[in-house]
Amino acid sequence: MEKKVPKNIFREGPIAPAFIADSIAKHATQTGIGGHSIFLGQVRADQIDSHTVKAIDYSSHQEMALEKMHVIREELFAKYDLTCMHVYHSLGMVRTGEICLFVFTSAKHRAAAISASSECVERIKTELPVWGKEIFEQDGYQWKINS
Amino acid sequence: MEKKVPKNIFREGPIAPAFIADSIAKHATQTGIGGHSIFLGQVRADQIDSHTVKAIDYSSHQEMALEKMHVIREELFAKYDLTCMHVYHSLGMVRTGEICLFVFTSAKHRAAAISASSECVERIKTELPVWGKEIFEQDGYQWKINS
Amino acid sequence: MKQMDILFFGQLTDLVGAGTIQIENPGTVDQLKKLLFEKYPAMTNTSFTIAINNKLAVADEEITDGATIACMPPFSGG
Amino acid sequence: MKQMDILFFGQLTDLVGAGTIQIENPGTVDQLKKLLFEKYPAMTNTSFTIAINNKLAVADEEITDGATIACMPPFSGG
Repeated sequence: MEKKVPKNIFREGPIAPAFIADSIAKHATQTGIGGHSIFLGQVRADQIDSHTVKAIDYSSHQEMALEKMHVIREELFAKYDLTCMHVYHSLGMVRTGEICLFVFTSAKHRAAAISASSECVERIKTELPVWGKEIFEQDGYQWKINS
Repeated sequence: MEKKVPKNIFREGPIAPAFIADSIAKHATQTGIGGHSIFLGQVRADQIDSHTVKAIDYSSHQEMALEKMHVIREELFAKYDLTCMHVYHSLGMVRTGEICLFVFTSAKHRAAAISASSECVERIKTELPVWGKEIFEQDGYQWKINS
Repeated sequence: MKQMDILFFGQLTDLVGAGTIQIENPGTVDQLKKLLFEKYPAMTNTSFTIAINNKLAVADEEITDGATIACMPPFSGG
Repeated sequence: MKQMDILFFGQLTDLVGAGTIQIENPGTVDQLKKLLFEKYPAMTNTSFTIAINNKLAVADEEITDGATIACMPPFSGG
Protein backbone atom coordinates (compact mmCIF):
# COMPACT_ATOMS: atom_id res chain seq x y z
CA MET A 1 0.00 0.00 0.00
CA GLU A 2 1.25 3.42 -0.92
CA LYS A 3 1.83 5.79 1.95
CA LYS A 4 -0.30 8.92 1.58
CA VAL A 5 1.82 12.04 1.24
CA PRO A 6 0.75 14.48 3.95
CA LYS A 7 -0.71 17.80 2.80
CA ASN A 8 1.57 20.78 3.21
CA ILE A 9 -0.01 23.04 5.80
CA PHE A 10 2.79 25.62 5.76
CA ARG A 11 2.62 28.97 4.01
CA GLU A 12 5.43 31.52 3.82
CA GLY A 13 4.40 34.70 5.71
CA PRO A 14 0.93 35.71 6.89
CA ILE A 15 -2.37 34.18 5.76
CA ALA A 16 -4.35 36.76 3.79
CA PRO A 17 -8.07 37.38 4.49
CA ALA A 18 -8.69 36.99 0.73
CA PHE A 19 -7.24 33.47 0.90
CA ILE A 20 -9.69 32.70 3.72
CA ALA A 21 -12.58 34.06 1.63
CA ASP A 22 -11.53 31.85 -1.31
CA SER A 23 -11.43 28.81 0.96
CA ILE A 24 -14.95 29.56 2.19
CA ALA A 25 -16.29 30.22 -1.31
CA LYS A 26 -14.90 26.87 -2.57
CA HIS A 27 -17.29 25.06 -0.22
CA ALA A 28 -20.42 26.49 -1.85
CA THR A 29 -20.64 23.45 -4.12
CA GLN A 30 -20.67 21.09 -1.13
CA THR A 31 -24.34 21.39 -0.35
CA GLY A 32 -24.22 18.69 2.33
CA ILE A 33 -22.41 21.12 4.62
CA GLY A 34 -24.51 22.91 7.24
CA GLY A 35 -21.81 24.58 9.34
CA HIS A 36 -18.23 25.79 9.13
CA SER A 37 -16.05 26.52 12.13
CA ILE A 38 -12.97 28.66 11.62
CA PHE A 39 -10.20 29.53 14.02
CA LEU A 40 -7.69 32.26 13.18
CA GLY A 41 -4.57 32.93 15.20
CA GLN A 42 -3.45 36.56 15.04
CA VAL A 43 -0.05 37.85 16.19
CA ARG A 44 -0.43 40.01 19.32
CA ALA A 45 1.67 43.10 20.12
CA ASP A 46 2.51 41.75 23.57
CA GLN A 47 4.40 43.93 26.05
CA ILE A 48 7.37 42.07 27.53
CA ASP A 49 9.13 44.24 30.13
CA SER A 50 10.09 47.35 28.16
CA HIS A 51 9.71 45.61 24.80
CA THR A 52 6.80 45.33 22.37
CA VAL A 53 6.43 42.38 20.01
CA LYS A 54 6.31 43.53 16.38
CA ALA A 55 6.34 40.14 14.63
CA ILE A 56 6.73 36.41 15.16
CA ASP A 57 9.25 34.49 13.06
CA TYR A 58 7.98 30.91 12.79
CA SER A 59 10.13 27.87 12.11
CA SER A 60 9.31 24.15 12.11
CA HIS A 61 10.64 20.63 11.88
CA GLN A 62 8.48 20.51 8.79
CA GLU A 63 8.61 16.86 7.81
CA MET A 64 7.71 15.80 11.35
CA ALA A 65 5.01 18.48 11.64
CA LEU A 66 3.34 17.35 8.42
CA GLU A 67 3.37 13.70 9.48
CA LYS A 68 1.90 14.64 12.85
CA MET A 69 -0.74 16.88 11.26
CA HIS A 70 -1.70 13.97 9.03
CA VAL A 71 -2.28 11.81 12.12
CA ILE A 72 -4.29 14.57 13.84
CA ARG A 73 -6.41 14.97 10.71
CA GLU A 74 -7.15 11.23 10.47
CA GLU A 75 -7.99 11.02 14.17
CA LEU A 76 -10.37 13.97 13.99
CA PHE A 77 -12.09 12.55 10.91
CA ALA A 78 -12.49 9.25 12.78
CA LYS A 79 -13.88 11.01 15.86
CA TYR A 80 -16.22 13.56 14.24
CA ASP A 81 -18.58 13.41 11.29
CA LEU A 82 -16.70 15.97 9.19
CA THR A 83 -16.99 16.88 5.54
CA CYS A 84 -13.73 18.87 5.28
CA MET A 85 -10.78 20.05 7.31
CA HIS A 86 -8.18 22.56 6.18
CA VAL A 87 -5.23 23.79 8.19
CA TYR A 88 -2.67 26.47 7.30
CA HIS A 89 0.19 27.64 9.49
CA SER A 90 2.62 30.44 8.65
CA LEU A 91 6.38 30.07 8.48
CA GLY A 92 8.78 33.01 8.57
CA MET A 93 7.76 36.51 9.56
CA VAL A 94 4.19 37.40 10.54
CA ARG A 95 3.71 40.93 11.85
CA THR A 96 1.33 41.91 14.66
CA GLY A 97 -2.28 42.04 13.48
CA GLU A 98 -1.61 39.46 10.77
CA ILE A 99 -2.98 35.91 10.69
CA CYS A 100 -0.55 33.04 11.43
CA LEU A 101 -2.95 30.09 11.80
CA PHE A 102 -6.11 29.17 9.90
CA VAL A 103 -8.10 26.10 10.95
CA PHE A 104 -11.26 25.41 8.96
CA THR A 105 -13.65 22.52 9.58
CA SER A 106 -16.97 21.82 7.88
CA ALA A 107 -19.70 19.33 8.70
CA LYS A 108 -23.34 18.53 8.13
CA HIS A 109 -24.09 19.57 11.73
CA ARG A 110 -22.50 22.46 13.59
CA ALA A 111 -21.49 20.51 16.73
CA ALA A 112 -19.00 18.32 14.83
CA ALA A 113 -17.44 21.28 13.01
CA ILE A 114 -17.12 23.34 16.21
CA SER A 115 -15.69 20.55 18.39
CA ALA A 116 -13.27 19.41 15.70
CA SER A 117 -11.83 22.87 15.00
CA SER A 118 -11.36 23.66 18.65
CA GLU A 119 -9.70 20.28 19.30
CA CYS A 120 -7.57 20.72 16.19
CA VAL A 121 -6.27 24.08 17.42
CA GLU A 122 -5.32 22.61 20.82
CA ARG A 123 -3.50 19.70 19.17
CA ILE A 124 -1.66 22.00 16.74
CA LYS A 125 -0.43 24.10 19.66
CA THR A 126 0.77 21.16 21.73
CA GLU A 127 1.76 18.50 19.19
CA LEU A 128 3.23 20.21 16.13
CA PRO A 129 6.98 20.92 16.17
CA VAL A 130 6.68 24.62 15.39
CA TRP A 131 8.45 27.47 17.17
CA GLY A 132 7.75 31.17 17.31
CA LYS A 133 10.47 33.76 17.83
CA GLU A 134 8.90 36.99 19.12
CA ILE A 135 10.73 39.88 17.49
CA PHE A 136 10.75 43.16 19.44
CA GLU A 137 10.07 46.66 18.10
CA GLN A 138 13.52 48.11 18.78
CA ASP A 139 15.73 45.11 18.75
CA GLY A 140 16.08 41.76 20.43
CA TYR A 141 13.70 38.82 20.60
CA GLN A 142 12.49 36.04 22.84
CA TRP A 143 11.28 32.57 22.11
CA LYS A 144 7.51 32.27 22.44
CA ILE A 145 6.10 30.03 25.18
CA ASN A 146 2.66 28.48 24.59
CA SER A 147 0.36 28.64 27.59
CA MET B 1 -29.95 57.52 30.43
CA GLU B 2 -30.29 56.93 26.71
CA LYS B 3 -31.22 53.41 25.67
CA LYS B 4 -28.60 51.97 23.34
CA VAL B 5 -30.01 51.18 19.90
CA PRO B 6 -29.30 47.51 19.14
CA LYS B 7 -27.06 46.82 16.13
CA ASN B 8 -28.84 45.50 13.07
CA ILE B 9 -27.62 41.93 12.54
CA PHE B 10 -29.85 41.28 9.53
CA ARG B 11 -28.67 41.28 5.93
CA GLU B 12 -30.87 40.76 2.89
CA GLY B 13 -29.87 37.54 1.15
CA PRO B 14 -26.69 35.48 1.59
CA ILE B 15 -23.53 36.63 3.36
CA ALA B 16 -20.69 36.89 0.81
CA PRO B 17 -17.24 35.39 1.53
CA ALA B 18 -15.73 38.75 0.54
CA PHE B 19 -17.73 40.42 3.32
CA ILE B 20 -16.27 37.89 5.77
CA ALA B 21 -12.75 38.63 4.49
CA ASP B 22 -13.33 42.36 4.99
CA SER B 23 -14.53 41.77 8.53
CA ILE B 24 -11.39 39.76 9.29
CA ALA B 25 -9.08 42.34 7.67
CA LYS B 26 -10.61 45.16 9.74
CA HIS B 27 -9.26 43.51 12.90
CA ALA B 28 -5.61 43.79 11.81
CA THR B 29 -5.30 47.12 13.63
CA GLN B 30 -6.44 45.54 16.91
CA THR B 31 -3.11 44.12 17.91
CA GLY B 32 -4.35 42.97 21.31
CA ILE B 33 -6.30 40.18 19.62
CA GLY B 34 -4.69 36.72 19.64
CA GLY B 35 -7.53 34.59 18.30
CA HIS B 36 -10.69 34.82 16.22
CA SER B 37 -13.43 32.22 16.20
CA ILE B 38 -15.88 32.20 13.31
CA PHE B 39 -19.01 30.15 12.78
CA LEU B 40 -20.71 30.09 9.39
CA GLY B 41 -24.09 28.52 8.78
CA GLN B 42 -24.51 27.22 5.23
CA VAL B 43 -27.83 26.19 3.66
CA ARG B 44 -27.93 22.42 3.09
CA ALA B 45 -29.60 20.68 0.16
CA ASP B 46 -31.51 18.37 2.50
CA GLN B 47 -33.60 15.52 1.07
CA ILE B 48 -37.12 15.53 2.51
CA ASP B 49 -39.09 12.54 1.18
CA SER B 50 -38.97 13.05 -2.59
CA HIS B 51 -38.03 16.72 -2.29
CA THR B 52 -34.69 18.51 -2.24
CA VAL B 53 -34.22 21.85 -0.50
CA LYS B 54 -32.96 24.51 -2.91
CA ALA B 55 -33.11 27.57 -0.64
CA ILE B 56 -34.24 28.83 2.74
CA ASP B 57 -36.41 31.93 2.95
CA TYR B 58 -35.72 33.59 6.31
CA SER B 59 -38.10 35.88 8.17
CA SER B 60 -37.95 37.41 11.62
CA HIS B 61 -39.74 39.39 14.28
CA GLN B 62 -36.90 41.82 13.73
CA GLU B 63 -37.38 44.33 16.50
CA MET B 64 -37.63 41.55 19.10
CA ALA B 65 -34.68 39.66 17.56
CA LEU B 66 -32.45 42.74 17.71
CA GLU B 67 -33.36 43.44 21.33
CA LYS B 68 -32.68 39.81 22.24
CA MET B 69 -29.38 39.80 20.34
CA HIS B 70 -28.35 42.90 22.25
CA VAL B 71 -28.96 41.04 25.53
CA ILE B 72 -27.04 37.97 24.32
CA ARG B 73 -24.15 40.21 23.27
CA GLU B 74 -24.00 41.96 26.65
CA GLU B 75 -24.19 38.67 28.54
CA LEU B 76 -21.40 37.11 26.49
CA PHE B 77 -19.20 40.19 26.95
CA ALA B 78 -19.83 39.95 30.70
CA LYS B 79 -19.03 36.23 30.75
CA TYR B 80 -15.98 36.13 28.46
CA ASP B 81 -12.97 38.40 28.06
CA LEU B 82 -13.79 39.41 24.48
CA THR B 83 -12.41 42.17 22.30
CA CYS B 84 -15.12 42.03 19.60
CA MET B 85 -18.26 40.20 18.60
CA HIS B 86 -20.01 40.51 15.26
CA VAL B 87 -23.17 38.67 14.20
CA TYR B 88 -24.92 38.68 10.82
CA HIS B 89 -28.02 36.69 9.92
CA SER B 90 -29.64 36.56 6.50
CA LEU B 91 -33.24 37.48 5.76
CA GLY B 92 -35.05 36.48 2.57
CA MET B 93 -33.74 33.88 0.15
CA VAL B 94 -30.47 32.05 0.70
CA ARG B 95 -29.75 29.24 -1.75
CA THR B 96 -28.06 25.96 -0.87
CA GLY B 97 -24.30 26.35 -0.51
CA GLU B 98 -24.66 29.99 0.51
CA ILE B 99 -23.93 31.43 3.95
CA CYS B 100 -26.91 32.45 6.13
CA LEU B 101 -25.22 33.05 9.51
CA PHE B 102 -21.87 34.62 10.39
CA VAL B 103 -20.76 34.75 14.03
CA PHE B 104 -17.35 36.28 14.67
CA THR B 105 -15.72 36.64 18.09
CA SER B 106 -12.22 37.90 18.88
CA ALA B 107 -10.24 37.84 22.11
CA LYS B 108 -6.77 38.10 23.54
CA HIS B 109 -6.81 34.37 24.24
CA ARG B 110 -8.35 31.70 22.04
CA ALA B 111 -10.44 29.97 24.74
CA ALA B 112 -12.69 33.02 25.24
CA ALA B 113 -13.21 33.55 21.52
CA ILE B 114 -14.01 29.87 20.89
CA SER B 115 -16.41 29.44 23.85
CA ALA B 116 -18.20 32.71 23.14
CA SER B 117 -18.80 32.01 19.45
CA SER B 118 -20.08 28.51 20.08
CA GLU B 119 -22.38 29.74 22.88
CA CYS B 120 -23.54 32.63 20.71
CA VAL B 121 -24.53 30.26 17.89
CA GLU B 122 -26.56 28.08 20.29
CA ARG B 123 -28.33 31.11 21.71
CA ILE B 124 -29.07 32.53 18.25
CA LYS B 125 -30.66 29.22 17.24
CA THR B 126 -32.82 28.91 20.34
CA GLU B 127 -33.55 32.49 21.41
CA LEU B 128 -33.87 34.65 18.30
CA PRO B 129 -37.33 34.90 16.71
CA VAL B 130 -36.22 33.89 13.22
CA TRP B 131 -37.88 31.33 10.96
CA GLY B 132 -36.64 29.43 7.93
CA LYS B 133 -38.92 28.26 5.15
CA GLU B 134 -37.24 25.43 3.24
CA ILE B 135 -38.07 25.88 -0.43
CA PHE B 136 -38.05 22.70 -2.55
CA GLU B 137 -36.46 22.21 -5.98
CA GLN B 138 -39.68 21.53 -7.91
CA ASP B 139 -42.27 23.25 -5.83
CA GLY B 140 -43.57 23.29 -2.32
CA TYR B 141 -41.85 24.09 0.95
CA GLN B 142 -41.76 23.15 4.60
CA TRP B 143 -41.00 25.16 7.69
CA LYS B 144 -37.55 24.41 9.07
CA ILE B 145 -37.28 22.77 12.50
CA ASN B 146 -34.13 23.42 14.53
CA SER B 147 -32.66 20.37 16.19
CA MET C 1 -61.74 48.60 23.44
CA LYS C 2 -59.03 49.68 21.02
CA GLN C 3 -58.20 47.86 17.78
CA MET C 4 -54.75 46.27 17.83
CA ASP C 5 -52.48 44.37 15.47
CA ILE C 6 -51.57 40.76 16.14
CA LEU C 7 -48.48 39.63 14.21
CA PHE C 8 -48.01 36.01 13.07
CA PHE C 9 -44.76 34.38 12.06
CA GLY C 10 -43.47 31.18 10.46
CA GLN C 11 -46.02 28.41 9.88
CA LEU C 12 -48.67 30.47 11.71
CA THR C 13 -48.84 32.78 8.68
CA ASP C 14 -49.96 29.75 6.59
CA LEU C 15 -52.50 28.75 9.20
CA VAL C 16 -53.94 32.23 9.68
CA GLY C 17 -53.52 33.17 6.03
CA ALA C 18 -51.97 36.50 6.94
CA GLY C 19 -49.01 38.07 8.73
CA THR C 20 -51.20 40.51 10.66
CA ILE C 21 -54.78 40.63 11.83
CA GLN C 22 -56.65 43.38 13.64
CA ILE C 23 -58.70 42.61 16.73
CA GLU C 24 -60.10 44.45 19.70
CA ASN C 25 -57.84 44.26 22.75
CA PRO C 26 -58.98 41.01 24.44
CA GLY C 27 -57.62 42.11 27.84
CA THR C 28 -55.19 39.32 28.79
CA VAL C 29 -52.97 36.78 27.09
CA ASP C 30 -55.32 33.94 28.13
CA GLN C 31 -58.25 35.76 26.59
CA LEU C 32 -56.24 36.44 23.42
CA LYS C 33 -55.51 32.71 23.10
CA LYS C 34 -59.18 31.82 23.58
CA LEU C 35 -60.13 34.28 20.87
CA LEU C 36 -57.47 32.97 18.47
CA PHE C 37 -58.51 29.34 19.06
CA GLU C 38 -62.08 30.27 18.18
CA LYS C 39 -61.05 32.13 15.01
CA TYR C 40 -58.38 29.58 13.97
CA PRO C 41 -59.16 26.16 15.51
CA ALA C 42 -55.98 24.67 13.95
CA MET C 43 -53.93 26.83 16.30
CA THR C 44 -54.95 24.59 19.23
CA ASN C 45 -52.72 21.88 17.74
CA THR C 46 -49.82 24.24 17.10
CA SER C 47 -46.96 25.07 19.42
CA PHE C 48 -46.49 28.81 19.72
CA THR C 49 -45.53 31.52 22.19
CA ILE C 50 -46.83 35.04 22.54
CA ALA C 51 -44.65 38.11 22.90
CA ILE C 52 -45.87 41.48 24.15
CA ASN C 53 -43.63 44.39 23.23
CA ASN C 54 -40.81 42.00 22.26
CA LYS C 55 -40.86 40.08 25.56
CA LEU C 56 -42.28 36.59 26.06
CA ALA C 57 -45.62 36.90 27.83
CA VAL C 58 -47.07 34.93 30.73
CA ALA C 59 -50.59 33.44 30.68
CA ASP C 60 -52.52 35.98 32.71
CA GLU C 61 -50.49 38.96 31.56
CA GLU C 62 -52.54 42.03 30.84
CA ILE C 63 -52.43 43.46 27.33
CA THR C 64 -52.19 47.24 27.28
CA ASP C 65 -53.56 49.23 24.37
CA GLY C 66 -50.94 49.95 21.76
CA ALA C 67 -48.81 46.94 22.69
CA THR C 68 -47.08 44.95 19.93
CA ILE C 69 -48.40 41.39 20.09
CA ALA C 70 -46.67 38.55 18.24
CA CYS C 71 -47.60 34.87 17.91
CA MET C 72 -44.47 32.85 17.24
CA PRO C 73 -43.93 29.15 16.47
CA PRO C 74 -40.63 27.55 17.63
CA PHE C 75 -37.64 29.48 16.28
CA SER C 76 -35.64 28.03 13.39
CA GLY C 77 -32.97 30.58 12.56
CA GLY C 78 -29.36 29.91 11.61
CA MET D 1 30.61 4.76 13.17
CA LYS D 2 28.85 6.81 10.52
CA GLN D 3 28.63 10.61 10.61
CA MET D 4 25.12 11.88 11.12
CA ASP D 5 23.25 15.20 11.28
CA ILE D 6 21.62 16.39 14.47
CA LEU D 7 19.01 19.11 13.91
CA PHE D 8 18.29 21.81 16.50
CA PHE D 9 15.19 23.99 16.70
CA GLY D 10 13.87 27.02 18.56
CA GLN D 11 16.00 28.35 21.41
CA LEU D 12 18.37 25.38 21.02
CA THR D 13 19.70 26.97 17.83
CA ASP D 14 20.84 29.96 19.95
CA LEU D 15 22.39 27.70 22.54
CA VAL D 16 24.21 25.47 20.04
CA GLY D 17 24.93 28.33 17.66
CA ALA D 18 23.74 26.31 14.67
CA GLY D 19 20.71 24.53 13.24
CA THR D 20 22.66 21.37 12.42
CA ILE D 21 25.81 19.68 13.72
CA GLN D 22 27.53 16.54 12.50
CA ILE D 23 28.54 13.83 14.95
CA GLU D 24 29.37 10.14 14.88
CA ASN D 25 26.39 7.93 15.67
CA PRO D 26 26.49 7.74 19.48
CA GLY D 27 24.49 4.48 19.52
CA THR D 28 21.46 5.31 21.71
CA VAL D 29 19.40 8.33 22.70
CA ASP D 30 20.90 8.28 26.22
CA GLN D 31 24.41 8.34 24.78
CA LEU D 32 23.44 11.14 22.39
CA LYS D 33 22.20 13.23 25.34
CA LYS D 34 25.43 12.56 27.28
CA LEU D 35 27.46 13.69 24.29
CA LEU D 36 25.34 16.83 23.78
CA PHE D 37 25.59 17.76 27.50
CA GLU D 38 29.39 17.51 27.25
CA LYS D 39 29.57 19.63 24.10
CA TYR D 40 26.85 22.13 25.22
CA PRO D 41 26.67 22.21 29.05
CA ALA D 42 23.80 24.77 28.90
CA MET D 43 21.58 22.07 27.40
CA THR D 44 21.43 20.35 30.81
CA ASN D 45 19.25 23.24 32.02
CA THR D 46 17.05 23.23 28.95
CA SER D 47 13.85 21.30 28.41
CA PHE D 48 13.91 19.46 25.09
CA THR D 49 12.78 16.23 23.45
CA ILE D 50 14.51 14.13 20.82
CA ALA D 51 12.83 12.80 17.71
CA ILE D 52 14.19 9.99 15.56
CA ASN D 53 12.77 9.88 12.04
CA ASN D 54 9.96 12.28 13.05
CA LYS D 55 8.83 10.23 16.06
CA LEU D 56 9.50 11.14 19.70
CA ALA D 57 12.26 8.86 20.98
CA VAL D 58 12.54 6.94 24.27
CA ALA D 59 15.68 7.07 26.45
CA ASP D 60 17.38 3.83 25.54
CA GLU D 61 16.22 3.83 21.92
CA GLU D 62 18.87 2.74 19.45
CA ILE D 63 19.91 5.20 16.77
CA THR D 64 20.28 3.59 13.36
CA ASP D 65 22.70 5.01 10.81
CA GLY D 66 21.01 7.43 8.47
CA ALA D 67 18.24 8.33 10.93
CA THR D 68 17.01 11.93 11.15
CA ILE D 69 17.67 13.18 14.67
CA ALA D 70 16.04 16.36 15.98
CA CYS D 71 16.45 18.13 19.34
CA MET D 72 13.32 20.14 20.05
CA PRO D 73 12.37 22.58 22.83
CA PRO D 74 8.69 22.82 23.86
CA PHE D 75 6.52 23.66 20.85
CA SER D 76 5.14 27.17 20.46
CA GLY D 77 3.23 27.21 17.20
CA GLY D 78 -0.04 28.94 16.46
